[in-house]
Amino acid sequence: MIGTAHFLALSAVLFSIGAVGAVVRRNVIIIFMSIELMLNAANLAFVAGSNSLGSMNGQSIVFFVMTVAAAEAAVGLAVILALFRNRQTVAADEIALLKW
Amino acid sequence: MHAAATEATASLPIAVTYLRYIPLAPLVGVLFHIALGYRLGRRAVGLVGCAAVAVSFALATKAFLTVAGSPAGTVVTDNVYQWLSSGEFSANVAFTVDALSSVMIMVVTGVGFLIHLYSVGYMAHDEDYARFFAYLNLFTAAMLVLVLGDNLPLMFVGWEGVGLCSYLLIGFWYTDPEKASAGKKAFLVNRIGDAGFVLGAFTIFWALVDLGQGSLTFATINARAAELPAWASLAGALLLFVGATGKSAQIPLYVWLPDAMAGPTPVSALIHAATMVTAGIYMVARLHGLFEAAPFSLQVVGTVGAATALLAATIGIAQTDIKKVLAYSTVSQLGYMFLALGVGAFGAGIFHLMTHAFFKALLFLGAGSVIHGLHEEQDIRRMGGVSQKMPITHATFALGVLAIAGVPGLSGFFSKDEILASAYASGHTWLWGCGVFGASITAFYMTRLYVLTFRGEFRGDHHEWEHAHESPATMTLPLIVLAALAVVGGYVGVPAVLGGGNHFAEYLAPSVGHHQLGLDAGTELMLMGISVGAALAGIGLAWTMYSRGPKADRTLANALRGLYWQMRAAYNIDAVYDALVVQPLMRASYALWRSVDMQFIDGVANGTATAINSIGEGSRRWATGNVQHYMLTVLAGVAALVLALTLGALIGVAG
Amino acid sequence: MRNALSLLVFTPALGAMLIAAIPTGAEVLMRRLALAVSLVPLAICVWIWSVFDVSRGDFQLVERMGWLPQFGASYMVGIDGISLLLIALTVVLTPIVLIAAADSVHQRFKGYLLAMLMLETTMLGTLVAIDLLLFYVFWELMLVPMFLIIGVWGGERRVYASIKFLLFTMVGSLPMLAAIIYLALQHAGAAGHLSFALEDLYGTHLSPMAAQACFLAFFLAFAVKVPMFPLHTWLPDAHVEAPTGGSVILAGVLLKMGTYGFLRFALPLFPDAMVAASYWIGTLAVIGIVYGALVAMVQPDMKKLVAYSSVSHLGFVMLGIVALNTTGVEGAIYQMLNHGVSTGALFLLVGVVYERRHTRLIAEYGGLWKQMPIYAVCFLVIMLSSIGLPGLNGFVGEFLILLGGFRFDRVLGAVAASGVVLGAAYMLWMYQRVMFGPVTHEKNLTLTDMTRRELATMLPLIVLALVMGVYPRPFFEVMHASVATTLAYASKATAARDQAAGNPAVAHAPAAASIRMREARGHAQPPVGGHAPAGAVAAPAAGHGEAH
Amino acid sequence: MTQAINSGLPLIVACSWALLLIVVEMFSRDRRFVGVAWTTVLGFAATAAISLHYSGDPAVYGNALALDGYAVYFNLLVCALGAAAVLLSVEHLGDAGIVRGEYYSLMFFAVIGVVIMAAATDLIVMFIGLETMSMAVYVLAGIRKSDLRSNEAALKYFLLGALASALLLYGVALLYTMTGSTVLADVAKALSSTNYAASDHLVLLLATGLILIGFGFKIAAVPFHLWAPDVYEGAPTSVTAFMATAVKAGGFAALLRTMLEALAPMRAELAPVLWGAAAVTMTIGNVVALRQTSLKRMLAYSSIAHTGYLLVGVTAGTAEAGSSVMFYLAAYGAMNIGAFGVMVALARRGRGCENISDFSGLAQTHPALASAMALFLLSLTGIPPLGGFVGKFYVFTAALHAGLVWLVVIAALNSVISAAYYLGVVRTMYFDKAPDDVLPSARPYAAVVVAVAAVATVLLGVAPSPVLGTAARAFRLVLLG
Repeated sequence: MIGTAHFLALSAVLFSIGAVGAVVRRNVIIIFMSIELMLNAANLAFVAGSNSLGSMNGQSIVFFVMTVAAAEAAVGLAVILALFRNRQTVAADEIALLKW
Repeated sequence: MHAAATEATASLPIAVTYLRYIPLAPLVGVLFHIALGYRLGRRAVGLVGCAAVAVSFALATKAFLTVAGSPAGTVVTDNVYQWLSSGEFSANVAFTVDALSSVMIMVVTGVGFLIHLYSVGYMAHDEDYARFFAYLNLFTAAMLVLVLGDNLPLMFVGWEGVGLCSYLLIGFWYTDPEKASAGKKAFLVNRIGDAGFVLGAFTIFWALVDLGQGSLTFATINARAAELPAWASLAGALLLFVGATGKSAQIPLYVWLPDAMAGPTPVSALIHAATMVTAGIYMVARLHGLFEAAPFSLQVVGTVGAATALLAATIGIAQTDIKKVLAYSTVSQLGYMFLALGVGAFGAGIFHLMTHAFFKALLFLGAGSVIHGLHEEQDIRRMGGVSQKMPITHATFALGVLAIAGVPGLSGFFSKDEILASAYASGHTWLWGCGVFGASITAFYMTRLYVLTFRGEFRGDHHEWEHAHESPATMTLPLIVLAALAVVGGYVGVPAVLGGGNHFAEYLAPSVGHHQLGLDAGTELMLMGISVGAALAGIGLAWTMYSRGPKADRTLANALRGLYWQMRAAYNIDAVYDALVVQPLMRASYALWRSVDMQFIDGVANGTATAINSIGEGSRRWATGNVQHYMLTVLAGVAALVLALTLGALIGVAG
Repeated sequence: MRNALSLLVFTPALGAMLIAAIPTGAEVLMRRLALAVSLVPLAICVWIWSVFDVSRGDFQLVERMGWLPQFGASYMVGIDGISLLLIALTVVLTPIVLIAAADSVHQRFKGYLLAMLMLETTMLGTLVAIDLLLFYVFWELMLVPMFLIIGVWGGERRVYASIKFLLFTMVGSLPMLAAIIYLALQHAGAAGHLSFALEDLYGTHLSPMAAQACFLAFFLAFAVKVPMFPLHTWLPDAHVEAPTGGSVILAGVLLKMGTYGFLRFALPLFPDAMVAASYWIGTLAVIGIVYGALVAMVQPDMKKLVAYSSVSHLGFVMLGIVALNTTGVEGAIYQMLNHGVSTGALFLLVGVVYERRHTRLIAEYGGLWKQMPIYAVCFLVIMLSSIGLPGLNGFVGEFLILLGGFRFDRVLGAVAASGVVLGAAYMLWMYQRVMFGPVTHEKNLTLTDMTRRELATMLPLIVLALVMGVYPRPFFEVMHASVATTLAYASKATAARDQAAGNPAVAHAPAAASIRMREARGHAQPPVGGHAPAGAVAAPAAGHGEAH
Repeated sequence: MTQAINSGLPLIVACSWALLLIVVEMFSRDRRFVGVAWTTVLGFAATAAISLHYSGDPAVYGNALALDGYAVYFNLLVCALGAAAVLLSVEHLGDAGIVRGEYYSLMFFAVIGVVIMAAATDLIVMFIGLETMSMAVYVLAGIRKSDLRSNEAALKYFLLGALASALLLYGVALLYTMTGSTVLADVAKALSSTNYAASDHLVLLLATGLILIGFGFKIAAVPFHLWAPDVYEGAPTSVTAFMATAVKAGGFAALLRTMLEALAPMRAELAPVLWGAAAVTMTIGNVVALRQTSLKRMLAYSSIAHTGYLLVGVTAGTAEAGSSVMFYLAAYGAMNIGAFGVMVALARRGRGCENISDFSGLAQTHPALASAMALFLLSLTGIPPLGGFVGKFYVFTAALHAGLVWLVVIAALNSVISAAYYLGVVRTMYFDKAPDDVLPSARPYAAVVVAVAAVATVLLGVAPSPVLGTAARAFRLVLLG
C-alpha cells in the first residue's frame, strides 16, 4: 500500500533531481527551472504530510508556496532578461565579473 | 696564636653634627667649579679646590683629635637622615669616626690636599682646568663618604663614586681614544668587583635577618658575625673580597691599574696610589669580625695578597715607562697589605697603608715632576742624569726609593717589617718567604728606576735636555712635605723590640683588634736582619748593574731568558682576558641578536602573519564568481551538515 | 575637590577638544594651550599627593558612577600608593614631551598635540580604574593614540612598526577580556550578582586549573606590555620609528602599565597561580635582563640600544615583583619611576642630536664633548642614573630589587647582578663612541649645543634623578601601606613557597602588626595561619631595621 | 475582531503606505524623487511609532504573527536602518545613475518583509516574510539595469536565494510531517513530548538542518556565504548598506525565534554544528577580509565575520544570549550604516569610492569624515568604549555563561585578525599621502546620516542601557508569551 513514506521518498528524489539540474546545466533559465522543481518537491512533501496527518493545513500551505513561486518566477525572469539584454548570454559560467 | 677576640668595649658614641661637612666641603667645591669655574679663571679654581680639601682636613683633624684624646673605643657619630627603608631593610646616611677611620680620613684629606696643591702647578697650562678640579674634589668627597660611612650601602655609594671619578679622571684627556677606553676599562673591571661586593652584602643581610636583626651597619655585622651560619659568613666574606680585589687591583681584577696611568700624574698619585686603591684594604679591616668568623677567607686573602705582590713585583722589573713601574709597584705593595690582613695583623696592614700612601704619593709626584720637566718624556731608557737639573725632585725621590725599599730608619722599613714578622708569627712561613723575596725584588726595581732616571748621562734628545728645569714651588713643596712624612711616618709604630711602644697598633686596637706577635726578641731581631739584608742586596745588585745604563736590561734578559720578555709584556694577561671574556661576549651578543631576535621571535611573529594571509588568499580564491560553484558549495554544506547531525545522533544513540 | 580623579583623567581630553577648534595655522597658540592643559593634571596630582593618607593601604578618593548596570560594571576610580606614583610620573613626563614637541614634530602639529593629550587621558584612566571592565576599556584605548603617533609621525618603517606594536598588544589583551568575563561570572555564581568592581573580585574562588588559565591570559597581556623576554621584539621597532615624544611616553609610562597590571590585577586576583608561576616568570625576567643587555651591546642605532636597555631594566622590575617580598616589590615600583625618568631623558637626548643630524647611528657621531659640553654633561648624568650609579635614582631601585630577588632565589639574584655589569658596559661603550675621541665627521663640527627649550625639558629630569637618588623617603612612604596590602593577598602562598624553597619563613609581608609581635627571638616561626586579613592592613609595614 | 485588527495595525499601515508610495512616485515630477524619499522615511516613522505604542494582547491572526517585545524591537531597528538607507539613497541614486522611482517602495516592501519575519510565530508566515523581503532586494540589487555588475549581483542573489528558499521549505515540510504543525509553539510541544523512533529522529534532524541552512544563507554564514561578497560589491552602495544591516537583522530575527522557540528541545544536538559554523564563519570572514583591496568587498567579508560573532550568541541559546544578539545587531547596524554612509558621501557618477586606496590621505582632505570612518572601524574591531565593544562583550559574557569558553577565545583571537584589516584602512587614511586629484566634498544627506550613525555608535558604547533594557525585556516576552 502506498504510504506517506513513499510520497516522501518521491519528493526526496524530485528534490535531488532539481538540485543536480541546478548545478549541472549551463543555461540560467534551466537552473531556475530546476530550483522550481525543488520547490514543487517540497509541495509534494507538504501534501503527503497533510494526508498522513489528516489535517488540511498542509494542502493550504501548498497554495501559499505556489503563489510565492510564481512571484519569484516573475522577478527572476525579469532579472535574467535584463542580464541577457546587456550580455547576450545566459550561460552561467560566463557571468563571472564579480569574483575573489 | 690567634688575635684575641675584640673585647666588646662599650663604645661610647659622641654624637656630633660637623662630620657631614667633611664630605660636603669638596662637594660644594664641585658645584662651584661647574657653575663658575670657567668664568672665574685658574687662580680662583685652584684656590677653591685646595680650600675645600683644606676645610675637610681641618674637620678631620678635629675628629681625629677627639677620638685620640678620649678613652679607647670611643666613636664620633653623625646620623644625618634615614636614606632607605623598605621591608626589613633600612639604611641611614650616618658617618662614624673611630680609630680606623680617623687614620683613613687624615691620610685621604692630608695627602689629598698636598696633591691638590701639586695639581695647581702641574695642570697650569691645561685649558680644562676647572673640569679637572671638579673631578678631583668629587673624588675626595666620594672617598670621604666611603671611609666615613657607617653601613655597607653608604660605603657602596662612596665605593662606586670613586670608581666613577677614576673613570672620569683616567679619561680626562678624552680626545685620545686610548685614554678614554682605559677609563672605561677601569670602570667596568671595578663594576665586576662591585657586583661581588653587592652580592656579599645581600648574603650577610639576609643571614642577619634570619637571626632576627636585619641590618648592614658595620657594628651589627662585626658583633653578630660569629653567630652567622658558616656558609653565610664564608660566602659573604669571599664575595666582599671579590669587590676588594676589583677596587684594590689584586689578582684577578688588577688589569685596570697599569692602564689607569693614562690619566694625569696627580690623578695616579691621589687615586691609584694613596686613596682609592686602599679602599679594599679598609673594607676588609673594617669588617675584620666577619673575616675572622670565616678563617678560610683570611687564608684566601693572604694567599691572593702574596701572589699579587710577587707577580706585580716581577712585572715591575721589566717595565720601561716610569709610571708603569710605579703602578706595578703599587699593586705589589697592596698585595703586602692584603698579606698582613690575611694573617690577622689588621693593624700592620693599615700601618703599611698609611706609610705607603706617603712614599708612593711622593714617588708618583716626583715622577710627575720629572715628566713635567722633560716635557712629557716617560720612557726611563731615554732619561738619565736628571739629578743635575732637578735637585729637589731628585732628593725627595731618593728618600721615597729608600723608604719603599725598606731601608731601616724610614717608614717603609717599620711597616713592611711588621707585616713580615706577623706573617712569620702566624705560622705561614711560605707567605713570609714570598714577602721577603718580594721585598728584595721591590728594592731591586726601585733602585733600577732611580739609577736609570737620575744617575748617569741623559740619553734623551738634546732639545729636551736644554729645556729641562726644576718644577715650580707649588710642585716641589708637596714633594718636600711628603718626603718628610715618608721618613718620619714610620716612627709612630716602632716595634717594642726596638724600644718603641708601637702606639699605632694600640691606637687601632679598639677598631681592628690588637694582634700580639708572640715572638721572643731574638727571632724578631733575626727576622728584621733577614728583611734588611734582602733589601740591601736588592739595592746593591741593581746599583751595580744599572750604573752602566739601560744595557743592563739585556743582561737581565739573558739571565732570565724568555721569562724577561713575558714580564715586559705583563704576561699579556690583557690579551688573555680579551680572548676569554670580551670577544666571546661580543660574538655571543651579535649571534643572539641575529638569531634569537631577528630570525626566531620575529620569524614566528611574521610567520604567523604570512600564514594567516596565505589561508586568507586560499579561501579568497574559493569565490570563483561562477554561480554554480556557489550552489555546489551550498549543497556540499548541506551534505556536511546532515552528515554531522546524523553522526552526532548515532553516537548519541549508541553512547 | 570632590571628584578629583575624574577631573585629573579627563582634563587632557577636554583640552584636546579645545585645541581641535583652533585653526591649524596658529601653532604657537596651540602649543602653549596644550602645555597649559597638561599642567592642570600636574597641579591636581600635587593636590592629591598632599591629601593622600599614607597609612591607608586600600583605595582612596574613590568615585563610583553607574555605566553598565546590567553587567554590574561601573565607572569606579580610585588610587593607592602604587598608582599615585605612576600618575605622578605620567603628569610630569607629558608636559615635558609637549615642550619638546616644538622641535621634534614638523608636520601636522595639531594632530600630534591632540594624540598626545588623548594618550595622557587614556593612560591616567588606566591607572585610576578600579573596575576591571573600566580598566580594560582604558587599556585598549591607550593603543589607538600610540598607534597613530608611531604611524603618522614616525620614521621610515613606521607603518610596520605601528601595526606590529598594535597586533602584539592586542594578541595579549583580548584573551584577557575573556578571562575578565570568566572571573566576573565565577564571582556572580558565588555572590549572586554580576560585578566587575575590583574589591568584589578579589578573593573570588577559582578551581586551580581555571585560576592558572585566567592567570596565563592576564600574564600574556601584561608580559607583552612589559615587555618580557620572548614577547619584546615589538619594542625596538616601535621605539626606533616613533617620534621623540612618542618614544619618551612609550618608554616612560606605557611599559609600566604591564608591571602595574601584575601588581594591581594579576597578583591579588590569582595569588596562588602567581606564586606558583613566580619561578619561571623570574627566570624569564632574568633572561630578559642578560639578553637585553647583551643585544644592546651590539646595536648600531642609539634608539635601539636604549630600547633593549629598557627590556633589561624592566626585567629587573619583573624580578622585583616576582620576588613577592616587600623589599623586592617596593624596589620594583621605585625602579618603574626611575626607568621612566632616566629612559625618558635618554630618548629626549637622542632626539636632540637626531633633530640636528637626522641620524641615530652611533658611528655617525664622535667627539661631541668638545662641540656640545652641556649636552655631554646632561647625557653623562642620565647615563649614570640609567646604569644605577649609587647616589642617583637608578641605584636605589636596582639595589632593592637585587636584595629582594636574592632572597627569592640566590641563583637568579646572582645572574641579575651580572646584568648590572653588562648594563654599564654597553652604556659606557656607547657614551665613549659618541662623546669621546676626536671629531670624526665634519658635520659634527657645526653642531650647536642644547637650546634653552631642550634644557627646559632636560633639567627637571636631571633634578628628579638626583633628588630621587639622595632622598627617596617621600616616595617610599607613599607606597609602604599599598605594597603591604597587595602582598597580604599573596602572603599565604608566598609563605608556603618559601617554606618549600628552604628559606626559613620570616613574616614576609608583615601585614598585620600582630604577626610581627609574636615573632620569637632567634628563629622566626612561620606566620600562624598565614591568612593576613585581606584588605584591612593595620600597622605601617616599614620594618625599621635595627630597632633591636 | 477589532482586537485582532489593532495588534496587526503596524503591518497594515506599512503595507498601505507602500502602495501609497507607488502612487506618489507615479505623480512626482521631480526626477530625483526627494519627495518620495521623505514619504518613505515618514512611513517608517509611522510604522515604528505604532508598533512602539501598541500594547495589549500580542497574538494576532490566530497564532501566525505576534507583535511582542521581540517583534517591536526588530521593527524599530529595521525602520531606523531603512530610514538611514533611504536618506543615503537620496543623492546616491543620482550619483549611481539610477532614475527609478520604485526604488523607495521596494525598500519599503523589503522592510515589510522583515517586519513579518520578526513577528511571525508560524514557519510558513516566516517563509512568506522572507520571500517578500528577498524579492524586493533581488530587484534592488539589480536596480542599475545598465551596469553589468548590478545585473550579475541580482542574478546571483536570486538564484542562490531561490535555492536556499527551496531548502528551507523542504525542511519545513519535513518538520510539518513529523510534528503535525508549523506553528513554532506547537512544534516545540510536539518535539519535547513525543519520543521519536530512530528513523523518524534522523528525518527530524534532516528537517531542522535544512531549516538552519535556509536561515544560514540569509545571514551569510559559511559555507553559504559566497553570494554575499559578490552581491554586496555589485549592488549600489546604498542598497548594500541596507542589505548588510536590515536584511541581516531580519535573517537573525527569524533564526533566533525559530532556534529559541521551536527547536529549543533539539538544542543539544544542534549545538556542535552551530559551534562549528560560528567558528568557521568568523575565521573565514576575517581571514579573507585581510586580502581584500576593495573596501565594499572587505566590508562584505567583515559582515560575514560579524555573523560568526552573532552565531556565538545563537549557539549559546540562552535568553541572555538572545538579547545579546539583538543588541549586537543594533550596534553592528549603526557601525555599518556609518561605514557605507562614508562611501556613499564620497561616491560620484564618474568616480566611485570603493577601493581602500581611494581613501589614502583622507585624514588631510576630509578630517571630519575620516575621523567618523576611523570611529566606525574602531568600533567594528571592538575597541572600547564604542558600541562594537559592548556588543561583543555582551555576546562573550552570554556565551561564557553558557560555558562556550573555547569559542569565546577563538572569537577574541579573531578580533585581533580583524584589527589588522580594519586598522589597515585607518592607516591608509591617516598615514599615507592624499592623491593630487582630491576626492569631492561629502554629500550633505549622507554626511548627516554618517553623523547620526557616529553618535549612535558612541552612545551604544558609553550609555547602552536603554537599548540593552529593551533587548532584555523583549526577550522575556517572547519566552513567557
